[in-house]
Amino acid sequence: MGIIKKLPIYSEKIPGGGIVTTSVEQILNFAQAKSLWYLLFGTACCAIELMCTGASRYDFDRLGMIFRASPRQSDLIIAAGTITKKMAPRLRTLYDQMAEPRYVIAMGGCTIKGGPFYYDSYSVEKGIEHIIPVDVFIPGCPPRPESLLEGCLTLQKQIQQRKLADWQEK
Amino acid sequence: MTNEELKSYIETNYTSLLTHNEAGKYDLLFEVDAVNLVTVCEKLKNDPELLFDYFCNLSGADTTEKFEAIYNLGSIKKKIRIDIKVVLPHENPVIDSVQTVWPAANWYEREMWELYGIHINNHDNLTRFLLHDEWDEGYPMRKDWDAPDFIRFPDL
Amino acid sequence: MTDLRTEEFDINMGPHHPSTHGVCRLLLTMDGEKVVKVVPYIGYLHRAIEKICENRTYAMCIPILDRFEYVTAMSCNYVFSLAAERLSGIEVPERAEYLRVIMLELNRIASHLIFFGTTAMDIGALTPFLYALREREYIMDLFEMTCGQRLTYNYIRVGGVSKDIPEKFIPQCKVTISTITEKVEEYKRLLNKNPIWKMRTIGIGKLDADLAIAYGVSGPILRASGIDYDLRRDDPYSIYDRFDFNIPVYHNGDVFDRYMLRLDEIQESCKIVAQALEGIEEGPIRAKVSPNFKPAAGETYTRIENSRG
Amino acid sequence: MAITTFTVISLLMAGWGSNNKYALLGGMRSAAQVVSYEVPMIASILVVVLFAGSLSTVDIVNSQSGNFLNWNIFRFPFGPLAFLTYLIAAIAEANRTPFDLAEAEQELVAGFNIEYSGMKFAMFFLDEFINLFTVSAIAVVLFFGGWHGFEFIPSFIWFFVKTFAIVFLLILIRWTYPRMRVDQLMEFAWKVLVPITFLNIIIAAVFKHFGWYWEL
Repeated sequence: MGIIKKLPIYSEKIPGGGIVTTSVEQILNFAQAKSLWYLLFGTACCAIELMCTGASRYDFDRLGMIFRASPRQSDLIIAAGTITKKMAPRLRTLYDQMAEPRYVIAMGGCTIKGGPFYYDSYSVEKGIEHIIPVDVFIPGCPPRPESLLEGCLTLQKQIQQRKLADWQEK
Repeated sequence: MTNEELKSYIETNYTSLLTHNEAGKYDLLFEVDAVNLVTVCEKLKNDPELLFDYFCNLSGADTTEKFEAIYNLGSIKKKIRIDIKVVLPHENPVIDSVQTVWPAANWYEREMWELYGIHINNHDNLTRFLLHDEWDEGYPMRKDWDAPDFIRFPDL
Repeated sequence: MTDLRTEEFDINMGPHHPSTHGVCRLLLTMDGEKVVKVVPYIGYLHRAIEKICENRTYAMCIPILDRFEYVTAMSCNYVFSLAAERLSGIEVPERAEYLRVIMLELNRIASHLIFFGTTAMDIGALTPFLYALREREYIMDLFEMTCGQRLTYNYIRVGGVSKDIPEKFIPQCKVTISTITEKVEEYKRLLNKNPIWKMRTIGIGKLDADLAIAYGVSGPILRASGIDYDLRRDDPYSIYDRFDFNIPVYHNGDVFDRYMLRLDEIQESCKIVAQALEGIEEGPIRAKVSPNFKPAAGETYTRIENSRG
Repeated sequence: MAITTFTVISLLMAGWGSNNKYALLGGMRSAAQVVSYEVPMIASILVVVLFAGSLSTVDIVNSQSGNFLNWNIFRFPFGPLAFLTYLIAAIAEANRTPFDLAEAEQELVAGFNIEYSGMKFAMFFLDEFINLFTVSAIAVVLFFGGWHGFEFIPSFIWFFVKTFAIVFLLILIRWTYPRMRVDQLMEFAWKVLVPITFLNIIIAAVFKHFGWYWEL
């Protein structure tokens, strides 16, 4: 990615270089948005809904989303289910192992803010936002498969609006 | 065997060991002294009339003055069930392990040790397994336990 | 070859591993490809539900218990309501009992379908997973039309159920159960004669009867080990004594038997639901229970037959 | 054929080099698997070679020219048998289910390529599909008359149609069948496949010797 990262710096300087940047940007964003491979990370109730979304009726694959088991090979964590304090360091490790650019979807109330029930629990992490940065939140307990699909489409839109210049910062 | 028959059978054969407790609804609830627990359990398991070979559950309770450990036992052949309660003092609660009688008790006892702080004698693997490794905030299931993010509701 | 020096090594399986489905960690000691020793570590999903329930009212506890066992949430609702009802002696209306049985059995089918799909997926076949979840969606439709939720229902309350079934529930439910009964035959055709499936399941994970009892194993796993023990029949609760159904028992206690037993149980559950749909009558669905209801003092411990044991 | 054997080394090195126990197991498994399935695969190819009398693919295809009943797959009884053994060995060679033990998703997470990401992973993944395509193409050349077909369709189209039909078959198998265990896999290779293929060679030799086959 070294060349692509530096591309905007050089191409902006030559006349007409902006076109190159924009088209490269578009191609890369298109490629990323349409083949989001997600990490199979389900801990609780939401994992069952995640399974349903991946199965026959809702069919995740048509969005170009296939699950991978290894964090090295996935672009997206769908944190489905309650993250307990015991699980939180593992989630962080998995996130660190993923290759850039990486995205996180927080699925369900528990991952957003400790859930509708576990706000006073001693062992549940109140939201995963202070463990890993989150791109899309999907509320619900558990969210319906449709809302998960909607969340993924939102993430794809976000990705397609990214600029090459943003890549340098990350 | 109906509940009445079971009650009269136990009251005649286990007079000094088990005392009937009226608090139990639907099921029979008996109380036993902590010192007698393992002998009573062995007898219950091997009694040909009862054959309590099936360990359903072990639960703990904190009544602020005492701890209670409740053993739910069942018999597969006789299709009967019974609850046994052990009352423990609030200071230094210690109970004998029944895992020599039913191996299934192993994890329940570990859980009780971890969440209530009831020490289990003769347990082979008393290690932390539910709470996370750096836990040092005491025993969470006790009634007097408090933590910053624990919101105690007013009594409704 | 025998004096070749081999070394055992430890491998850490989980808490994030594609085949754990839920979170537990197994520390495996391996001798080449053979697992010699397993040390389980649990507690990655310990959410302190008991402590939370300690300072809620009884009505507030029911939705939390949905999350307790999310594959068969109905039975968690039910067992709690049953305990509360037994404590305070609430009479549940007739129609509510029927509705409860229908929902419990439908939920059992849904849970067994998840078992079927994921087991086959872990062994490597993806088709059964897609098939099973396809049929499960029909049941989810029924639940959704009744209580508006797909997974966590909060349907069975203390004293009855929360909502009555809509008009089109009964015809659609009949269609669903007849479809599922047929599809189970299809599943059996798909896997029972498959030599690879047989190689992977027959004789694997044997649990004999004595060991199963000693470790307090319950539910389908106990019955697959050859012990004919089902609380629906042996310690009847609700109105299960009115229905005519068999309890499948298998004797080898290996993976194949557990799988067969669960498929058989799906068909038995379909039978129960069909009978309940015939027997259901109009009437009230809930006894009068105040929202701040507190049962009479006392203790009770209820046991029901859940799909996962 | 020789080149597919080389993949073993890369798999083994990839598994070993990533310093991960899952990857190491995956690498070891795939090495054992590819090496042992090499034998039945080559033995089933030998049947065809015996018939064509040449190792050259052009000669093999030309020996099946003419009527489609001349294809090796229709030369009973050894033709279909050789195809079957070849197909099984080829699936194992290409690491597809039911023999995808090297990257068994539910057992070894992702097997030998667990620690690879980005372009390196893409290479592994593409390799898998190229391998799939190659074994199908070889199957077409050996058993389905290569580029021969009816006159009015160009020969290269025939070749690709047949190849993709076999790729489709392999993908169908991949999503339907459960996975075998590693010891069963090795047992199957050495105790079932190898004897069958060698027996097949003998049968084919006998048939060839006595001329019990048709040439339309």
